Amino acid sequence: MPSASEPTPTTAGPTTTAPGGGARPPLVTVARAAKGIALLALVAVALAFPSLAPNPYILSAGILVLNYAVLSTSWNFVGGFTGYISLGHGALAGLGAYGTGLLVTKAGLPSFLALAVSAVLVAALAVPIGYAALRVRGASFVIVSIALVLVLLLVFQSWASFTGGSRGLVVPRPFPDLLRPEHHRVFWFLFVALLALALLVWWVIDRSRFGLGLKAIREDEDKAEALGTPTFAYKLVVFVISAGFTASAGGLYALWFGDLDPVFQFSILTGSYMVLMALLGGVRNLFGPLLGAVVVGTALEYFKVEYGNTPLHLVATGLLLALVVLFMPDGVLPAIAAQIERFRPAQHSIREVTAAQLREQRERGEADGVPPEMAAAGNGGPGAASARERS
Amino acid sequence: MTERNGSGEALRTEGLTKAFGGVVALDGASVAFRHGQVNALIGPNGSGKTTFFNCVTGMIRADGGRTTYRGRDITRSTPHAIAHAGVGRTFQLCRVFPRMSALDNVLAAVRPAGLLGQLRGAHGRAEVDRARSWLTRLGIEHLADVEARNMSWGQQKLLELAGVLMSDPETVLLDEPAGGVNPALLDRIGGLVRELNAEGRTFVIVEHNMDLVMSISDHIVVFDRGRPIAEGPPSVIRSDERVLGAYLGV
Amino acid sequence: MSSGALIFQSVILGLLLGGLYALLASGLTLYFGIMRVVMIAHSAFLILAAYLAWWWHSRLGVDPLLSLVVTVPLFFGAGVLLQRLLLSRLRPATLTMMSVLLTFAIAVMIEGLLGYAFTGTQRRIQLGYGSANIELFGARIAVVKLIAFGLAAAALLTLWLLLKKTTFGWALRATIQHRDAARLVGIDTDRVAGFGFGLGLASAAVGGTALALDTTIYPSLHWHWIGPLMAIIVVGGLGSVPGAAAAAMVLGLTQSLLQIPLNTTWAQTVFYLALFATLAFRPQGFFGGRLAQRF
Amino acid sequence: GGDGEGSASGDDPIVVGISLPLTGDFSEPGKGVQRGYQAWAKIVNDKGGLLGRPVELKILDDQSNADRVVSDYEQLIGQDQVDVVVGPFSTRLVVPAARVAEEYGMLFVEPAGAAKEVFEQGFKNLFYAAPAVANDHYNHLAEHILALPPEQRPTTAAYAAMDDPFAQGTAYGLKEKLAAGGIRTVVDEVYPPNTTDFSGIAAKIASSKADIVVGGSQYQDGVNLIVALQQLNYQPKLAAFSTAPTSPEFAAAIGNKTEGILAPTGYTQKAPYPSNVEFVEKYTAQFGSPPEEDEANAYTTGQVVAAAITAVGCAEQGDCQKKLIEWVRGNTVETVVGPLSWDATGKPKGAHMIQQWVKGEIQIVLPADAKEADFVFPKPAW
Amino acid sequence: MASEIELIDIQAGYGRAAPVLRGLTVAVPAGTIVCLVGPNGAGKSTVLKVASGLLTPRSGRILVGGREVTGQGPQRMLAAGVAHVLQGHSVFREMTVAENVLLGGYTLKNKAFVAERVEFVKELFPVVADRWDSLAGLLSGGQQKQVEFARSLMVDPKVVLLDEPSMGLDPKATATVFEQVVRMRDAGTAVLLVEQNARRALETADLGCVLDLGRVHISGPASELLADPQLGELYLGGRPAEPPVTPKV
Ligand SMILES: Nc1ncnc2c1ncn2[C@@H]1O[C@H](COP(=O)(O)OP(=O)(O)OP(=O)(O)O)[C@@H](O)[C@H]1O
Ligand SMILES: Nc1ncnc2c1ncn2[C@@H]1O[C@H](COP(=O)(O)OP(=O)(O)OP(=O)(O)O)[C@@H](O)[C@H]1O
Ligand SMILES: CC(C)C[C@H](N)C(=O)O
Ligand SMILES: [Mg+2]
Ligand SMILES: [Mg+2]
Repeated sequence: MPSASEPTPTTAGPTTTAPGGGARPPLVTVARAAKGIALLALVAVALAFPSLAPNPYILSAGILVLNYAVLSTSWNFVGGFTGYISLGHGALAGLGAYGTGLLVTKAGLPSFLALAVSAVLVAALAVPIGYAALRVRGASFVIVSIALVLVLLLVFQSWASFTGGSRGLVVPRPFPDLLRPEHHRVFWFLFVALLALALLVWWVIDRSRFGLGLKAIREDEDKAEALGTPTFAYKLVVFVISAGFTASAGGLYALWFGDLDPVFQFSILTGSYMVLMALLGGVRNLFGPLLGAVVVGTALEYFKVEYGNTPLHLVATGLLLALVVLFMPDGVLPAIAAQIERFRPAQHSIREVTAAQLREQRERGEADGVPPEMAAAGNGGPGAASARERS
Repeated sequence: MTERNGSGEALRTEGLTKAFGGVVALDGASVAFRHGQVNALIGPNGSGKTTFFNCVTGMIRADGGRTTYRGRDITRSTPHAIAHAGVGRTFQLCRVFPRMSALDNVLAAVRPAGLLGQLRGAHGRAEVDRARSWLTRLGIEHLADVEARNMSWGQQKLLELAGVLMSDPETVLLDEPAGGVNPALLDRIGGLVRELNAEGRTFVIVEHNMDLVMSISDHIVVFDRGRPIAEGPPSVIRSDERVLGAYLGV
Repeated sequence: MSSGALIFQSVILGLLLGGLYALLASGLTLYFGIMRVVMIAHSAFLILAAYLAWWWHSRLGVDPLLSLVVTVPLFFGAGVLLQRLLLSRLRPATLTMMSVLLTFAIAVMIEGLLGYAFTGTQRRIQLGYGSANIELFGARIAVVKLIAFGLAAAALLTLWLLLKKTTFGWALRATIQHRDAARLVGIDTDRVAGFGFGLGLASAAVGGTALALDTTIYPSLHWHWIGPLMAIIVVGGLGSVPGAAAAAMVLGLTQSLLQIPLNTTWAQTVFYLALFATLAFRPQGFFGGRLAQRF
Repeated sequence: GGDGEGSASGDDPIVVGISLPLTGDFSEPGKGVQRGYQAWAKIVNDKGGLLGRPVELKILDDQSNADRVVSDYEQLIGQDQVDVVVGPFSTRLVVPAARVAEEYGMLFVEPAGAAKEVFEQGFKNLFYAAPAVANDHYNHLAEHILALPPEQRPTTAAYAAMDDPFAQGTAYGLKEKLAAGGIRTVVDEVYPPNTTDFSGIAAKIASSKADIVVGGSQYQDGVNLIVALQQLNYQPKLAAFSTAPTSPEFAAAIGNKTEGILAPTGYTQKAPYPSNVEFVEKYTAQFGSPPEEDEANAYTTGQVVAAAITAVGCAEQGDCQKKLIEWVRGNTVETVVGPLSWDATGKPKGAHMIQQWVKGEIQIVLPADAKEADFVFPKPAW
Repeated sequence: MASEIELIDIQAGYGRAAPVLRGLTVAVPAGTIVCLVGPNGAGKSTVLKVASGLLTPRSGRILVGGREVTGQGPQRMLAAGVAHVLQGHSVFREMTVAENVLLGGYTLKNKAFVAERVEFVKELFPVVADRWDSLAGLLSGGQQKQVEFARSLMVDPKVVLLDEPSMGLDPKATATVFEQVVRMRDAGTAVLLVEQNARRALETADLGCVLDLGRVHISGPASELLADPQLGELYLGGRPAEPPVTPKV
């Protein structure tokens, strides 16, 4: 189920879909079965967690992790598919949260209607934002995304009459009669549902032609455009989808948490946690961001409980991010996959043949009627293995 | 493939102009390429050949002039729209999607229609079969699952070509397909071009390798300083004095 | 109530602020435009230097300006190490993106360590001449601000001379554009790239000290600097030191003047407006040039 | 970290959960509050604890961060199972913290949620352990100014307040009264909590040449604003700042140019209440200097909780908390700031005093019956 | 005859992967052009990288002018007299043509000599003079190659390593490049040339080396290699049906 375009140089490639790939090695079937079991286990854990949590605090920490998981999965719509690294997704979550809060308090909408309307509004707002931001690439895009957070922070701080400014905004409880532990339980399931929806959409896109076009953008945008992919429209669509999910997560958080403060809603740190989590798990992988969120989110809570009085959790976060960037730029899941790869018999996918052997083959081939053509066009030779190196 | 008219005009430009700062890369270039032919575009370094491709395919916007493809004005069209209209291209410095398998590289060239088409699986049987058949024709079928960045220069060149062909262009623009490619391989690229041409595809090839150009093209356009200075079949071009002076340097 | 005097006063405050922006933005420009590294941690180092100046003053009672003797070489060394040990390990293909994340991580670590060492409490150097001021045509100029401006100007000039008038500047740019080719013309690329980074951080040391003279500092303060600085280098044109300096002066001045009709927070949005406007109308910036995409 | 030393009896301690801004915007007053709680625990334990059980403090640092304060109380109540909780410093943190406590059904007595917003949230469990709410802090000053003879009375005023419910509450409480009394507002600025550059605001105030400057400040922002004003050589006739001038660090922070600066306070070390005498003495012995307002507020909080626990006879989560809440609502508690009682929203019914820096020392100048020194007006140059 | 540069039994590769060169030996005597040919991916560029110190071999020795220089970086190699023109595009894209060319003389102290060389390359490649102040990255592909070659002409090395110098060049510029190669050889420089324009290169070269799968497959006088019909088909491509139109040097 994870991404079909996972870069696994020497395996049978897109195992799930390769037609006519000959008999599938049993290993692949085992792997699929393992994946199925893992998925079931995941669902079971998600449903059982509230009953397993020893106290409401653990449950609330779990909700925070889930919130991170939804956020980084949402981020991954843009970051994973198109390769545009946005450090500013925190702003979209903040907009979703404030949108929900303001719709409840100022417009008097019912909580969950407000959440939905807010998500739609943010998605709509993402059209002009994306229109401006997606025109630039690389470093400029990162800068724009950072600027988005900072400028919204200023606006939400300054426009106090509307947003409550630095004094914050209190979002009324959707279930005012629930005691806190019950309240947590309800929101756990709401977050699980949102996460499932985000994962499902990501999965659908990942295997679709739309998704392949997005990945082409990530690899070489001009080339994709030249091949006929309407790159700008693609980027914009996926940005809007991402914004919608991010805003939903922000809105749900607002309903759950109840207190909004611009400094936290419009923080670069939020956006960078999303990046860190997605990167750690692996941006090309359906469950990468979820895994990253579980690891980082749990670690963050753990640090807070253990070293609560010190800002060492920041150091730990930074260290983790640095290590990931330096040593695992593709994420944990691909790194694990690569480790497993090493235990398989080495398959040289690029044949090593000399030009003379090649000619022999060709002659033989022509006799058989199979055109080997330029089979070893520049026989990759030694490059086969070396190319697996990250270059 | 749509119906192919063997004699019509494929690509035409009128007074195409492009200047970068003080440098005039295209200076009112008016060229017409006939349909169903192998055309070559040659000229000294910096004469505007790549810029011509870039303008025609919409990658950069010309300052002035008009481009039509099969009678349709595409001067202001976006690159993907031009690709949809049937013009495919390769790049001078070969460009593939480095971290995608060869198969995905080729599949990425499929142009889905409509919302449902977008959401259909990328690895549908029909497409995969078609993609594999292109890889086979280009002799890199065994590399289907290899990431492009792990391939040699020549293989990447072939892969880029496979991708472009997968998008089923009527007209293929190739920018220096021979650069850095082993000569033994080159013979086969030439053969392939003729083969595809026989199927009805139009080619416009920018190339400095005169042996290749002379042996495969029906029609040659010579550029100098951003505009054509001569055109005709190889036999004519080979003896054209302006060409000898401007390009071959004798 | 004379608004003319207020405007004049604001112009002076704006110029003084702009000078500091100019120095800091130039450091960023150095990594960014010349070395293709997005150095998010620049302002974190700035705050670090400010803390060191504060610490130096409050522990040893020595004037913070003297801390430069220590911090400048220290930061230079740190820059060299940073480049050699960390940044040089990134893949060239993804250098720009990954350097954002890596330097982001460094910024967060610095923030955390500062918080650990000095707590999140706001600190301020208490100088005897902290509120001393001189009069200029009715406006008042705080002595500390003047000193900060002088420091910034001197450092900026040095930086510019180094880049323009020595082959070091050339070697630096060549190194980042094509490392192998640079090595082949005889450039010691490791050293040059390291020095380039060291230089950038050294400028942060000067800037931080200048900053510490007249403001409160706290570990997360760097977030407030990073935005305006990023905006400045984009407006100035990525890669151009004079461009960054000019943009910094203009924006600093605008910000200061906008504070008259607006409040401080709204006035800050000028940076982002300028950033968005630049990207919309002139993505290559208003001063420096950036290489257009070639196909 | 707790402060359970001196637990004479071997009984299970009463764990008091607290989250405090030990770092960040509110760290200076936050640390003051911490000292106040510590003094309270020590004094209680030295006397044998509550219900025979020692008191143990569990303090977490919320870094002046509203998100953290919520998860801190969540952790204290849900995970650490503390017996009672008391409040953090500052309105901005008190409100979210109080909600957690309420949703767990806990009593929430707090030392520093003074803004009127606190009492508009509909909390049933919250009680502010100090004499008056923010908007009333300057009442005595306003009366005094408006009572001045017309030729002496200032005519213009400049206000700058942090975007914070408490800080704005104080400044605007005064502003309303002065404006109603005919003193024109010439500058009215609001700045976010993390502002560090005050030169723009200062320039506006200085060029307005306002007679009065009022700062709605917490701590560092007040210091910064004063320095920026001094750099521009602005000399008002009256300068009042909330909270900052009462801090022990204040004088050094602005280079000892403090003369004439005013601040409201709810507490004086010289207050005659019996528990205060004990508090000042024992606090001074423990920390080496007499307590200030923040310390006193924390101590008061402790006193209120202690009174409730002693009266009700229990201290644990669950039904006991309901009884504690009931008790506090229905009774008056003798504290270091005098007898305290609350209305239905948890608002106290009392008034603040005004202090002024006179001859290098901060002294009470208003109201007249409590004064330690004479009110100096106009203020000498700084 | 003593060789100016000698690579002896070189094993080399990238990262931890299998070696690209597997026991390769090449020697280039002074005043000689040795041409390396071979299929794409055979390891030709790798040989040059080892020779110029860009890539440290895993084993084997490198001698320059008889002196052992194994393991030294490009800076030291340059000082020892080895210059290398990379394959593909290696101009400093965001520097002007002027800066590019002058950086070619980065190690030179003698200003007069630099000025003299500048004049020389400007004359050789008109584009260098015409576009002196424009950014190199904005030039066309072939123009960039010309600038690169001009840059390498700034110094006067003992050994020149050329990696497909004619790729992307128009016939005129190709002729200029080959002329310069011959001129260098005549001045006593040792030239190691990699070319896919193999027939042309072998016609110019003295010795030829066919590289395949990281080893020297065949080596010998260039003219003999050219005459070998089997080699021709495997590595040099079939003779074009029509006589070449490119002018001879
Ligand atoms: N983006 C650009 N900015 C500035 N000048 C450019 C740009 N692109 C091309 N040029 C200039 O336009 C002219 C034509 O360039 P072009 O790349 O079209 O040449 P070409 O015919 O493809 O040459 P080659 O055979 O060397 O590839 C050159 O002088 C080049 O310097
Ligand atoms: N930087 C690199 N990292 C890993 N492998 C590499 C690298 N460069 C080259 N290779 C591999 O080493 C082998 C030899 O490459 P090399 O560039 O020397 O070939 P070449 O003979 O110059 O080919 P071409 O004619 O295509 O330039 C190739 O298979 C290639 O895949
Ligand atoms: C008087 C102070 C203790 C009140 C506190 N600063 C607040 O924000 O409410
Ligand atoms: Mg070209
Ligand atoms: Mg090569």
